[in-house]
Order: sequence, then structure tokens, then C-alpha cells
Amino acid sequence: MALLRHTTDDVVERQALTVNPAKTCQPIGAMYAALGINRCLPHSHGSQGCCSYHRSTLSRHYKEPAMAATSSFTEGSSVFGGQANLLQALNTIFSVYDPDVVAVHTTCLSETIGDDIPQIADAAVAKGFVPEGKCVIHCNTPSYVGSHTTGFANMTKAMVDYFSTSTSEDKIADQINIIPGWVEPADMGEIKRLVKMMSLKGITFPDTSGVLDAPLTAEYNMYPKGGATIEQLEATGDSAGTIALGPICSGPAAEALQNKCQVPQNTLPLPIGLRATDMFIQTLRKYNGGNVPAEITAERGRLVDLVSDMSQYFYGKTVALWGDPDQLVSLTQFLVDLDMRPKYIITGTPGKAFLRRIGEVLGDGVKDVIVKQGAQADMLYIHQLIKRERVDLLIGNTYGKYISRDEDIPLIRHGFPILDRIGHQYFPTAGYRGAMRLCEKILDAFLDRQDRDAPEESFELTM
Amino acid sequence: MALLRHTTDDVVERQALTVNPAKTCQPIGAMYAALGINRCLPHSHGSQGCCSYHRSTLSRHYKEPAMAATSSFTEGSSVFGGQANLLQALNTIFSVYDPDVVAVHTTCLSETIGDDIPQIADAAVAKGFVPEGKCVIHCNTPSYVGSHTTGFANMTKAMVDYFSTSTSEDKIADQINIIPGWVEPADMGEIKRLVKMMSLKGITFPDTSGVLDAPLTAEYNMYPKGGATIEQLEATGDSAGTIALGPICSGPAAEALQNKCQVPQNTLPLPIGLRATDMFIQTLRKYNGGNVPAEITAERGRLVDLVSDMSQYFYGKTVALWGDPDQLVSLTQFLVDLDMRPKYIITGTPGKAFLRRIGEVLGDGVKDVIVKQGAQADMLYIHQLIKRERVDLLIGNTYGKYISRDEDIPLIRHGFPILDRIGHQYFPTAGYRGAMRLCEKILDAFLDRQDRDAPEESFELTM
Amino acid sequence: MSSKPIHTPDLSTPSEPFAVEALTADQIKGELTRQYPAKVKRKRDKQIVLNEKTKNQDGSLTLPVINANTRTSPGIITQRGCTYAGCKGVIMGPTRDIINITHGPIGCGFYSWLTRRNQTKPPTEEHDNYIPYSFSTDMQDENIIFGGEKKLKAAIQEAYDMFHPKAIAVFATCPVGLIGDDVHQACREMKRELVDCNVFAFSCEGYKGVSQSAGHHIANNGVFQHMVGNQTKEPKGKFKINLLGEYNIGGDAFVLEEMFEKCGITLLSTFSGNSTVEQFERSHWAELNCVMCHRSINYVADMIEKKYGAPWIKVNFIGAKATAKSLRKIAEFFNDADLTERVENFITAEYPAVLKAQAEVLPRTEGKRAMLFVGGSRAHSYQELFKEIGMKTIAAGYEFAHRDDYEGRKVLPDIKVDADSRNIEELTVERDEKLYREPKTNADLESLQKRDFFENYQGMMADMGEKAMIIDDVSHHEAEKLIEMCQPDIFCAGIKEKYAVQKLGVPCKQLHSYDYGGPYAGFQGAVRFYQDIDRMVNSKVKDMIKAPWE
Amino acid sequence: MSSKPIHTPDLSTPSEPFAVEALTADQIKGELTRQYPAKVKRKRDKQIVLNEKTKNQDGSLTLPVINANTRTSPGIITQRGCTYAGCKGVIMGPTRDIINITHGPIGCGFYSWLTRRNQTKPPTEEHDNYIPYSFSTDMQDENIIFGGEKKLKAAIQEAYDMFHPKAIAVFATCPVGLIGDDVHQACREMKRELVDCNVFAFSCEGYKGVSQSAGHHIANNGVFQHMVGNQTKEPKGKFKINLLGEYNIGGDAFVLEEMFEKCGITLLSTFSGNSTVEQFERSHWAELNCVMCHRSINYVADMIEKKYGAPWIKVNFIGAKATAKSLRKIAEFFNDADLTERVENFITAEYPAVLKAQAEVLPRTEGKRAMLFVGGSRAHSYQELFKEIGMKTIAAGYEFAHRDDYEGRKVLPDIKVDADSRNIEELTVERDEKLYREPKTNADLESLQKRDFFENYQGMMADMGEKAMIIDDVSHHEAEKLIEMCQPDIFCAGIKEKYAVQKLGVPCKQLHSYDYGGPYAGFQGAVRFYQDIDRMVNSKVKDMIKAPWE
Repeated sequence: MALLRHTTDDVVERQALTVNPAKTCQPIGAMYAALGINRCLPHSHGSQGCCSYHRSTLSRHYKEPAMAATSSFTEGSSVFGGQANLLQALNTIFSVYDPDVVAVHTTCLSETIGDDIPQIADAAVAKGFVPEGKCVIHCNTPSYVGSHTTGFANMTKAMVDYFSTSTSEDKIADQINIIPGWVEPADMGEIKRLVKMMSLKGITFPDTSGVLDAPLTAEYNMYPKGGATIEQLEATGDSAGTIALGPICSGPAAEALQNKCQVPQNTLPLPIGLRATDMFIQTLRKYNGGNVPAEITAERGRLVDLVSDMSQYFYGKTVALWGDPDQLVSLTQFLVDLDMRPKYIITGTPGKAFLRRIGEVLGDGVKDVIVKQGAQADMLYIHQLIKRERVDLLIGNTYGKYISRDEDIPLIRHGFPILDRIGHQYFPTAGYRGAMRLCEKILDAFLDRQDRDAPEESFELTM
Repeated sequence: MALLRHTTDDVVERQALTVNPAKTCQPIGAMYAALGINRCLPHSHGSQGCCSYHRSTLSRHYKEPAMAATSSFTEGSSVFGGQANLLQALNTIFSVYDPDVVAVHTTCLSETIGDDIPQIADAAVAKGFVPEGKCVIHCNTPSYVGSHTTGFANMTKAMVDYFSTSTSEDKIADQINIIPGWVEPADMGEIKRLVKMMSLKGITFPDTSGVLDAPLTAEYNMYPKGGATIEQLEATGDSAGTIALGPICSGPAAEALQNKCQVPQNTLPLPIGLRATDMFIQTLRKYNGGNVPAEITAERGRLVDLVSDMSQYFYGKTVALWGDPDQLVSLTQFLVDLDMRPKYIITGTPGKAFLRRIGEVLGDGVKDVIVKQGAQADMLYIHQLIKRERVDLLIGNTYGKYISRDEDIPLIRHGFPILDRIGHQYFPTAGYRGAMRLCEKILDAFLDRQDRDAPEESFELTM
Repeated sequence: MSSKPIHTPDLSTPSEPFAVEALTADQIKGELTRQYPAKVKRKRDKQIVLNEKTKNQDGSLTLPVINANTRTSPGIITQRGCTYAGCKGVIMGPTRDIINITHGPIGCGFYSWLTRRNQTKPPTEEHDNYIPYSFSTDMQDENIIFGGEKKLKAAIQEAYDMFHPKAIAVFATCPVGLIGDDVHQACREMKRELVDCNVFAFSCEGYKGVSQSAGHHIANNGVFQHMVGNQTKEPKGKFKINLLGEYNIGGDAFVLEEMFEKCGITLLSTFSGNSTVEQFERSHWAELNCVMCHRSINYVADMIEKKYGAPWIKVNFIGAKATAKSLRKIAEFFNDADLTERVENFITAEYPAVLKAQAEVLPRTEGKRAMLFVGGSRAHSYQELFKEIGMKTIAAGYEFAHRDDYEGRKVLPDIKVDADSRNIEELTVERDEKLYREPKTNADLESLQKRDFFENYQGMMADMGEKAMIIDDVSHHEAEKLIEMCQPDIFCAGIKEKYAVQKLGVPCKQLHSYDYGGPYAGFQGAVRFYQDIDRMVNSKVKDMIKAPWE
Repeated sequence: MSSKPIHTPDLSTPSEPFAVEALTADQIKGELTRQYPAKVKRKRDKQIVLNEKTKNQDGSLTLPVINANTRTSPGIITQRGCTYAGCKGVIMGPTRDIINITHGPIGCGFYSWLTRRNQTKPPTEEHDNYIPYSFSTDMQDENIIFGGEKKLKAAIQEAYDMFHPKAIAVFATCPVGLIGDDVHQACREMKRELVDCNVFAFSCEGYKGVSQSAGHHIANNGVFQHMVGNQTKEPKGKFKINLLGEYNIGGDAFVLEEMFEKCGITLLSTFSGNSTVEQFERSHWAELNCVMCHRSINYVADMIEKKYGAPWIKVNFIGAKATAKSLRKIAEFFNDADLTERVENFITAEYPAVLKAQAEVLPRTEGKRAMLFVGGSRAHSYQELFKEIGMKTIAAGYEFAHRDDYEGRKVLPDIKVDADSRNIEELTVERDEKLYREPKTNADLESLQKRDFFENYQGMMADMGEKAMIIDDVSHHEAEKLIEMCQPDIFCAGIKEKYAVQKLGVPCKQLHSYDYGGPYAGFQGAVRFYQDIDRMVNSKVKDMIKAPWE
């Protein structure tokens, strides 16, 4: 009984219709990024539905409150513009919810109208709606450009635009900025742990660890302890360098910081998998005098040990992946290093650079790979490819479960959104330890399958 | 197609035959414990096969070298005693493998013969086979008494008997001994992390973290960096207190330390699950002035948050568990706290105290539980019970996979040995973070099942 | 089988005042809005009322007036969504054989993809089911600049070429209205082009109206215009009804379908749980429309009555008592001895399990207190279930309801139409002379009408305890304060509220998605709900929250 | 089908010296034992030899003498196990329909439970399969003190009552011998008592002998005494053979069973992969015994020949060339045109895939160097497979072999029987006058015998390169030094060695368990082995080991 009963292996070129998208729209990314500022309330400048949809999706993924306000556009606002709504919103927000920062992002509606957010924010200040010491920041996130990753990048860049300040030409030698990109709170935590182990003072932004993985305490704080503070964001201008993890989500902010405050940028792949984490550590070494503590080397060695123990089960296995470009590039690299064979790699996020980056990590060794980006690089397409020639493993978000069941292929949930499981928020896949978790999940997927399907005579006790 | 085709639901009382044991013999426990001493070579005083079997089983579980020597008994030794073999063994071991400690345990053979290990060790010293500064320690581990957990307890106690020294009546206020019991290297690491966060100087013994989860480095060191050093073991006599985690595996050593060096003991359940970890932290507070750092409270709160998010999927689910008493008690407690219903709880390790301890954690709320210990509390029996009335989940070692597949019940691998997966060595189930991992595994088991079995119309995207 | 009716139990809550220790209801109310700017406070004060009922001499009740279906103040953290969500997500989502194309940037189509748990069960593997699919034109900036009609038409063509569906529906999102794409014209063209496919559009841009409610209305209009009445042949079956305002969340509709079948009632169509195009197209042949969710579907009920003649009654299949009552009401309408006997037999067969389950949980649930803030109907109907296990609802409110949902349909004439409502089209419906049939009912029709049997919904307030707090469009801030001050045993809301509520140590039951449980409708559903609530209000999690060192 | 034989490829390794850069083989050898105490060093020096072969004038080879089947020095970290492991684990484990009860404390039964990957495939669900079960008397201290016979008999009774097996075998563990339990007497009693169940025991206490090898011998004796010959009716089939010394690790036996069937050869029994009691009981009807693992099973081959007449030949189905050669050898024995054609057809059909696989991996495997330290046969037979992909074996040795396994059976008369061997019973076997049959073979029997066709095993050394290092009972210390000095591309051993070897960055192939891969026998198995080795010697793991900052 097929869940996706209308999907066939007949791949037809489409120009206009997207079916089962492998991306969503900009504003949700801006909202997620804004939650990574301490005591920040994201604000959606548009119709109520956008905000409601984004909050719902974030809550379903993180199993946490995702608080955000909205300008609650009505037909009137869409005709006369949203200035009145935003002014009233800012007044109400600061009165009732007392954030330190309101991070406004636009929507397709307010973008189409052409609302000028900085001008409205200035008006709010002029009207005394923004208390002393509080800030309104903004970014433009037209839903019809890019994807949710673009929105994340834009809001992250807004943090630089609004806060980063260079107080001196001398940078602080052991202070670096880490822009972690769209990863889980646990990943941000893991990245910070590595930076700390490298004896560096890291400023991580956005930082949703401690925000979207908050404890249950019988008290509710709209602004949990985590997140980058205004002081930290300001201080980014004095750091010795910036490490942008993932060019799409983190590159623009790092670029802006370099231009604005002359903080040299290093744009790296997301530190998912062994080599990408190596690159991260290598880059950190530029700032800590080159030392790597034994414990990091040992963690790395444990990963290699585990890969060595597992490699026979990975070798030659084919994988279909979909998701965000920055994640896909690092995941693909790791799979190739594990001697697996990524076969279909799909992102709805448009941008041809993705094809080049995937090409680089695949190198010459991996053949017959289909890589596609953009509107029609959707989950109908990847499903059709799988129907034409199946793979051993799926890696992607929750929506993959329909393909997984229809085609009886195991699914590793990774990326956004994961709506039907808990754990991704708490256990990192970044760093060496995260790579071990990924390996464990992949191995479990293969061995569970083997245990299920083995004929009686070859059911295995040991591995 | 049943893997265990001869197992029926006809439960017959047995007196003599054990079928599919839920325990193994003492010496392997002594060997595992001894590997938790820094630069220690375990030595099996008996036939070669014992040592070979124990090393194989440990290697299959930990996916790591498990080095140990043997007295290589032949028929002659079994007639004339093993003194000559052990003397020669000690001479060879110190010449070739250069350990700091040789930890001798007996076997059913040498126990039946009645070899006097301390006397032989003294003879070895007298003959100059034991270099200056090196030690031979021992424990008696007759295979026909207790189980592998008993052997672990005996070797752990030997560490006290041979090393612990009280140098003063004044104990060191912030130094405590942690006897972690038979848990994974990752669990020992997690327990040490918590002790350190509580600002206490912990001496953990045995400590297999860093030993049985060593990195791959292209160099092989028979004695990895981990393990309790002789100096640390000696210093245990000056600690302010001992925390024995699990009465069976750790109680005897704590008792001996109290008697020998007047170090007050605290015997607690293994810190697996929320309440057991609470008890551990509460006990640590006795020694650190009562403070608990916010980060521990936050970890705990995250666990509660996760339990809260998952609880609807756990409620009322029935579980069959088998394994070691110390582990089963804490696991049962945790399952009850998760509103699950442990139904069959089986250990091959003999001892009636187990029934009482399980009774205590079950309390009055949980009905219709079958708890059994001893030789006939085996996996044939638990399988028969399951055939009579099935459960929703199995928790136990790898051997459970046969029941899992025959009865189509998901299995969470926990305990010893786990031969067919990798990860248990590296990711703790102890402490609050470990409890989160356990929850994640249980939830995955239930939801994977639901996703597999749901009719088309109720296949769920979200949870 | 015995046809003897049995008494349904009365476990209704005593009308106790809402007040909690040390705080009066008025004090609590004051606290909720204290921090608002003056203008917002003035507005909210009209949307937060204490249920102070006055019994008039004629026995009727005078209820407080509540402000509802008005704009949410910008900046308020609201539960509400948009018109698109109400139209595409709520009403049109559950129909399995329409390809719903979202015309707009990718987000709207993405977020409404499978997130509402509208279950559906096609009879065979060959039947269409597009519910697991999301279709979108994924508008790009060039479409915004140069217009998206061409892309829309191409997308319709591509969808048709790949899937050959019976019908394609197009949903306009915010920018579409702004840039002036004529989605209706595009659909008309494509319908002509494709010949064997019904193609139609909804102008359900998110900014219309003040909540999802506008979207419901727009969807009602579209369904009525483009599908209802299309089947010219009368379907077979006795006692033909439609079930309106039931969306088969978690399988509720399956329970009700089975119930009707057992009772011998022919369910022609459900609007729109587990529905198909064919169901809508034949729905005008029903003799009676039974309305579950008054808010979302009363428009179509009214229009069917006007055009085709069938009257509608309000029913409620949430709660065992309500289910029995609603079934009997249908039987009363048809006034057929056989039907009445089957209905009574059904109730008699199902009720023992209900009573058993109530008795089982009651010792653990009685006296506990609930708050419900959800939907346009559920915040009322679910109070029935809580009552049945001895729990009282101390505060409730809707997310997108109108005054009549609180105060009853008698206030309809008093409701002022504001600008936000006015721009939602009211269809002009006239009697279809060919298909109109006088209500086929018993001789007592007139007397039934006299006692408000038809078109009657009394609203939430009449059923709630004295001084219970009623809050329309509750904000996060109000909800948080309310929980802190009153410490309810359970709070019912949606996913956006769930985790914040639970951080406070109070379990939150989602009444949109049922927390991925259910079905809760009918007798079987009631039993399941009792058990789920028992689990939640007695969960061990509470005892774990405080660390022993805290 | 063509019957034309095809040429099998010659990819054999050139006989290069073993020496690695800067170190001669002799230097390496010296380094291995440098740290040992003098007495140990003296002993080990006789067990580590360089394969310096002298060609005699008559063309025969003189090989170095190696000390084997002698005690492991106490304290040495050895690969070896015990007699129980050899008897219960290796030989008796793979038979599916015997209940094997371990009489002793729980450990021995536990560790030998399912850990050897002896696969078995009962023909139907009704057939017995006890392989997934572990049966033990779980002796307690009171049994050690007061004796365990009573418990043993009760355990046999309980096993019988629950399962009604065809046969129950009892295995004595270390303390059993010491406390004087008479397991044989107990089994005889129970056999009488149970009537329809064959009950017998093995005195395979772990301390007997110097390695598993003693256990093999004891198992051979027991199988021969208690089962072989029990079936009095001659089974049907042409070209009846037994396959001896094949234990169906990873499914090897399945490949060979299929191969024999395709060739028209009747496989009466396998000792003991995928075997049953019935197979053993009818095995004496075979016309030819084919011996795979010479070490573990030659005893039974000899005894069958003496008692029933069938001769044995050494075969090897590990490696494609060896498989072809062995098949042809069997055909030669039967000397039947039809059989010969079927065998040639089979080889012709299977070989192309082998050649294709070889060509595929060869560019990546050629010239790489292997070390094999395992078993009593595999360290030799697997060299064939490495040769076929251009890899050379620079060092090898057995875990539990005797001198004849190294130097060939011609040294048998020279082997001194020491105390450890002497206490393993040598059965006195006499011709069974009723069942003995003169070898039924072709006219050339005599000539076959002349060229050592029968009972001939040349040993490992003859096949190995000049100055390759041969180490009997290699210790961990020696293995580690060897790897450090020679950096082989792959090391073959068992689970105890695996992870230590891999810590050194050298992949370790388990040749006991195949690393949970296989089957590797026959042509299909060869292909699989090539691919697995290619994967291992070219794994990317190597490139990851050093951190970029190291």
C-alpha cells in the first residue's frame, strides 16, 4: 500500500510545478536565527499566518516554545502599507514582552508592498516605543528569493550590520567569532565546546543552544539563558577572526563583518564529518598558536577507530540525500570518506555554486551521481529517481519517511524539519563526537535492516 | 520462521538445566575490572580457553583489544597445581609486556585445585620475577559461584585489599572514591564528568574509560592512557568518602575500604535514570558543601523536558528486561518513572536481595510483574513468559535479538554483552544525559514500530 | 437486541465560581491586561469577560457580550493563523482527490503539507489520494515582478499531465492578490482547456479577514459554487444526511462513519473529513445537514438550505452524552420507528464501555480543572468530555470564532459587520427550482421549529459555569499569566502554546492535532479521551520537575 | 553447455624473499624473541622458522623443521583456546539436531553460544535446530563439592522432556574431570532410560592437550564411536562422498553443497557444517572422503578408511584454482565420463565471473602483502585466494596445528608423541567385516596411490615463498613486532587480535568468523573474498588516521 501512490518512475521535466518541496521560505530562517540572540523576540512583518506557520514548524522540530510576534496585516495594511502595524507592534512588544532586541524580518507580503523597515523602526524610536537600551534590528526576507537558509543568512548578517563594532585597530588575539550556520542547538553547543577546548574565546552567533533546548523547570522564561548577547555581538568587531561555517548560511555575515570591522573571515564547510571538523580545528589553530589539546586528538582518534570498526558495513552503500546546501556538502564529504556512494543529492535552495561544491567533494572517485538544485529539485523528483534505481539509505528530513516506507529504505533523519522524533536537538552531529553519532545511526540502520531481512541461517549474533 | 523454534509457551519448572543463560562466569568480570587499572595486565590462572573466551567476548563487546595472559594449564597442572605455571607466567609477563600491575584471577579449575595465589605471588617476588615497583594482585573468582558481576566485584575489592592506604586519620575533604560498577567506558566517563562538575576530586576505580574506548592512532599501546593508577588506588584510603554505585559490583570494595581505611561508604543504585542520578548528585553534595552547579540542574531539567515531551508514547508500555542486578534495578526504576510497565525482570545472577530491591523500586503502583533470579532465570524462561503474554519492548543484551525477531518486539540493547552493534562504548546511558539517550532509544523503538505498522490513513508526519 | 433507552449519566460540573485562592476572578482578569498599552488594553478588556449569566423572567439567559472576530493587535503573540490556513489548510485539506496547488512562494504550501492530521482512507489502492503531496508554483522574484499567471497555468497543466486528477484547486497567497494575478480567470481557462478536470480557485490571501475564519468562509463559497449540486442523479439510501464541520483529525470521521452506518443513516458527504469531490457534488441530495463545527461551516449549511431546501441542525459528537443526544436528534428529525430503534440499540451497545471508562478514571480526575483555548468549536465541545470525568473548565475561549459561537446564534442580528468581514464575499444564493425540495420530515416539523430544533446554536457561554473566564483570541501573555495564577491541571491549546505551557509544569493537550492521538469523537473516542486525560493529569513528570536540591 | 575445460589463470606469487627494507628476515626473527626469558626464547626459536627450502636431487623438497603442537608458555598472550572449544565449539557446534549440554559452570556454555557463525539450514520448519540454544548444567559450588552427576542426569532428563531431541551430547569442562564426575557412565544410564535418544559424552576438559586440537581429536573419536555407522541401509545416489573439515562458517558449506549437486556428486555428510545426526550415521556409506581442514578431521577420515574402506583425499575449496583442482580430483577418482563433463561444465560456467572479479581488483591489490595467523588449515588455504589477486603472503602460521600441517604428512612418523598428546585417546579401529567395502574406484587406483593421490597433505611450507616467515602459535608480542617492522597491507587472524592490529593502522581480516562476511568457499566465495580484500587494503580509513596537525 503506497503512501505516495501517484509517484511513478516516469521522470518528466517540469518548469512550473513544485511537488513536495525540499526547502521552505526565507522568514522561518530569519526567525530561527533571531532566536539565537539572547533576550530577542523575532517579529514577522506580514500576515499572521506566516508567523503562525513558522512558530508551529519550529516548535514541532525543536519541541520547544518558539515565540515571535507578528504585524498581523489585514487587507488594509496590504493596501496602505504596514507602517502603522509595525509601530503599534513595537509599542506593544516592548510594553508586554520586554525583550532586549526585536528582530524584524519581512515576508512576501511586506516585501511586495515595499515597507521600509529601518524607517519605520526610526519612527518607533522617535515615538518613544523603543525603550532606552533596547534595539530593533531587521532584515529583508522576501519568500520568493532563495530559501529558509537565505533568511537565516540574512538575519545573521543583520546581527553584524546592527551590532558589530570595531573599537580599535588591534584585534583581540584569542577572540574569534563563530558563525555556526543552521544547525541544531546541540551542534552549536558542540562547536562552542571545541572552541573552548582550543583555549579560544569564541563569540558564537546566532546561538540557539540554551534557547531551543531549555530545561523544564515549572517556570517559564520567554527568554532562556542562551543566545548571543548584545555585548557579545558588539564585541564581534574586535575579534581576531571570523569562522563562517557554511558559505550559504554564514558567509554573508562573515563578509559583512570583514567589510565593516576588518575582521578577517574564514569560510568553511559545516563541521559535520571528519574532514570538515579537521578543517574547523585547523582554522582554530590559526588563532590559538597552533596547539590542539590531546583530548581533541583523542576524540578524533576515537572517531577513526569507530569508522575503522564499521567500515565494512558502509562500503559501497548508496545514499539519497536532500536538504540544505551547507549540510549536504559536508554530509556528502563524510559519506565519501566512509566509502559510501552518495547517489542523488537534492536541494530546493537555488544556487549553482552548490553543484560545484558537491562536485569538489565527490571528486573523481564517485560516479553516476545526480545532483540538482532549485524549485524542481523536489522530493517528488528524488523519489522518482529512487524508483528508477533504488538506494540503500535515505538521509533527510521527516518528509522522507513517506519515501522510506513506500520504498522500504531506511531513513536517517537529518536536517530541517524533523517533526516526528526527539533527540536531534540534544545530541550533536557536528564535530568528531557528532560524526560518531552519525556513524552509529547509519550502522544501526543497516544492521537493523539486516537483522530484519536475514534468512534464518544467516541471522547474525555478532558483528 | 522462528529462530528459536523449540521455544513454546509451556513453562516447565526446571531444577538442573539452564537454557540460554542470563549471566556468565566470574573470571570475565575480574578481567574487565582489571582493565580499569592503568598499565595493568589481567591474568587468568587456569586453562587457555577461559582467557581466550573472555578476551573474545570483551573484544566483541568493546570492539577493542582486550589483552590478558593465561597460566595455560595442561593436564599436568591440573594434577600438580598451577604454581609452576603462574611463576613462569609472571616472569614472562614482566619481561615481555612490562605492566605495572598483574591482576590475577582464578578459574573454576584453579579454584577446584585450590591454588594459593598470594603464596605463589610471594614466591615469584622471592625469585625476582616481579621487578621493583611492580605489583601482583589477585582475587578468587570461582566460576561456579555468583556470576560475572561477582568477579567484577571481587577484582574491584582486590584493588582495595592490595592498594588502599590510609596515611592519616584526617581524610581529604574534597576527595572521594567512585566505584562505578560494571558500566560502559562512556558511563565511567560521564560519572567522572559529573563528579568534576561538582568540584570534587574523584578517584574512580576501576576506570575503563580511555582504556576500552581508545583512539586509533597507527600506534598500539598495550596500556592506553586510561585506568586508575597505583597512586590513585593507594590514595583511596585518604578520601573523605566512597560512593559505591551498585551494591553487587561495587559494594564489597566500598565495605572493604571502610573497614581497612575507615573511609565511609555510600552504596547507591547505578546512576541510570533520573532518580538514581539524583541520588548520586545528592550524595556528592555531602562532600562538596551542598552546591550543585547550574549546568547540572539544567541537564536534569532538559531530561525532564524531554521526558515530558515523550511521555505520551511511553505511558503504559510493557517491558521485559534481563541482565545484571545493579543495572536492572536502576532501569526498572527509570521505566516506572516513565510510566512504563516492567513486566518480566530476569537475572541469572543468583541472590535474593535482588527480588527485594526490585520490589522496592516497583512499589505498589506496578502490578503483575514476574521477577526471577538464579540459574533457571534464563532467557528461555523469559521468552516463554513473553510467548504467554507479550510485551511492547525488550531491554537486554544482544542475545535478545532472537526473541526480538521471533516475537516481533523491538529490542533496546543494554547490558553485557552487546556483540552486534557499536555505540554503547561511546555514548553513556548513565547520568542525566545518558537517561536522555535511553529515552531517545526507547522512543525511536516505539515510533519506528508505529511508522512500520500504521495503516496508510494513520501514518503520521509529526509527533 | 433491546431497544430500551438507558439513562446517560449526569456528571456535569457544578457552577462554581472561577476564583482561585486569594484572587477573585475580577482580579485575575485585571492582571491579564495590566501591562498592555492603553489602546490594546481597551480592546482586550472587551474580549475577556467573566461568564456572569442573568436568568430572565421568561427563563431565558442574558449572557455577557464579548468582542470577537476582530483584529489581533499587531505585536500581540496570538494563536491565530491566516485566511489561507483556514481555506486551504482546514476546509480543503481533508479532501483526498483534489490537487491543491498553492500559488505563491514556497512557504505556504510547505507549512500546510500534512501538518493537520486529516486522515483519509481511499476504498482501494486505485483511488486517488493527493493528501500526502504538496503542490506549489514556488513563485520566484521574476513572477512577483512580471506576474505569475503564466506559471500558474503551466503548473496546472503539469499537474494534469502527470496525475490526471478529477479536480485542481488553486489557492492564492499574500503576494498574488497584490500583484494582481487573476487566479479565477486562469482557472477558468485551464478548465476549458483540460475538459475533464474541474479547475477552480480561492482568493484566500493570508491578509484577508482577521483569522482563519475568513478562509473558512471563502472555502465554503468555493465548494458551494464549484462542486455542490454537480451530481444530478439522486444517490441511493435512507435517512440521507451530510455531516458538516468534521475534519477527520486523528480519525474522528471514521468513528462517525461507522456509527451512522450501524444506525442505518446514509452519510452522503462530510465537509470535509475523509471526503471526495463526489461527496461534495452529491451533498445537495441530503435531507438533513448536521453541523459539528458551527464556525467553519455554517455558511454552506445556510446556502444549501436556501438553494436546495434541506434544513440543518447543530450536532455534537464530542462527548458521550452529546453523541447520544445528537444521534437521537437525528432520529427525531426522521421520526422513523425503525431508525429510532437502531439508534437506541447503538447507544445501548456502546454506553457500557463509556461508563466503565468513566468509573475507572473518575477517582483520579474528579475535581481537576481545565482551560481550553482553541479553534472555533472545540473549546466548547471538549468541555463535554471533561465534564464526563468530573473536571471543570475554569477558562475557555476561541481562536477564530465570532460572537455567535460564544453567545449563540440569537446574537447574529446584533453583530456589526466591520471592514475585515465585509471584504469576504457573501454569496447571493437563490432557490434552485429544479432541485429544491421541501424539507421531508415528520408532521411535527412545525413544533420542532418552534423549539429551535433547526439552525440553532446556543454558543459556549450558556454551557459554562458562573464567572468562568471567557477569553477571545487569547494571547501568549494572557495564557501565561492565567496559568501562573490559576495553576490548572490541564491546558488545551495548539502546538505553538504547548511547550510554553509545559515549561510551567502544566500538561498541554493539543486540540488541533490531539497530540497525535485520537480519535476522540463518538463513544469510542470519548473513552480514549478519558484515558488520555487521566494519563496527562496524573503523569509522574510533575513529581520530577524539582531537583531534590532545589 | 560446452564441456571444454578452460585454463585457470596463474597469478601465483613469485618466491621473493621476505625481507623488508633495511631488515633481513633473520634480523626480524631475532627481534621477535629478544625480550623473552631465556627458556621461553629457546622454545619460541624452534617455533619461528624461515621457509628455507632445499631442493633435493630427486626433486623433492627438504623443509625446515618447526616445533608445533607443544605447550604455550604460561604468561604468553596466545591466540589459542582450549580442548572444550575445539570439541564442543568447533566440531560438535555445527550439527543442528543434537542438544549439546555443557556440564560445568555457566561460562563455557555461554561463550560457545552462537559465537562461531556455524550456519545451518533445516529443510523445513519442523526440523530440529538447537544451534541458537545454549544448554548448561550451570554447576554451583555444591555441585563441585558433592559431585555433579546427579544434576547432569536431571538436566538430560529435563532437556529430553522439553525437546525430545534425537541425540544429547554432554561436554565436560575443567572441574568435571577434577571432581571425578563420570560423564560417560551418566550418559549411558540416561541413554538406556530414554530409549529413543542417543546420549553420549565427551571428556573434553579444557586443560587437556595444548590447544583446541585435542578437542578436535576427542570430538572425532566421539562422533565415530557414537554415530558413524549407525545407519544400516545404504543411501541412494551416485558418486557418494563426505566432506570432512568444513564447518559452514558464513555459509561456506551451502556454496559447496550447491556445487556438488550441480556436478552430480552425492554429498552424504559434512563433518560438520550444516550437518545432522543422520548425516554422521550414514557417512560410512561414502565411497570417498574429501578432507578440507586436515588438522581438525583427519582422525575420522583415517578411522573410516580402516573400518569401512573408503579412502580419503585432501581437497581445498578455498580459492578458485584450488576449487577447480579439487573438483577435478574427485572426478578423477570416480573416473566417470559423465561426471567429468559435469564438473568441467560447472567450472566453465563459474570461472568467467572469477576472472572478471580478479581483473577488477588486481590493479589495486597486486603486490600487496599479507600475513596469516589462524587455525589449523586456513592460514594455508587462504594463501590461495591472496595469490589469485596478486598478493603475497610474507608470514604465516597456525594457532593449533601439528608439524604435518606445516611440513606435510610425510613427517608423521617423525613426530614425537609427548605427554600432552599421549593423554588424548587413540581409538583402536578394526575393519567392520560386514560393512567394509574395498575402495570402489577406477582401474588406475594403483597409479593414483603411487602419485600420493590419497591421504596426502603437503603442508603449508611447500606452498610458501622462500624465506617467508612461519610462526607456530604466534604470540601477541610477536605479531605486534612483526607488524611494526614489516607493515603488511593486511593481517589475518581472529577477534582477539583484530583490534590491536587495527590500532596499528593495518586492516585485520578475521579468518575464523570472516568478519561476519562470507561465504568464501568455491568460486562464488572467491569472488566475494577478492572484493572484501580489495575493500580492506584500499580503505580510506588509512588516510584519516593522522590528524592534519600531527
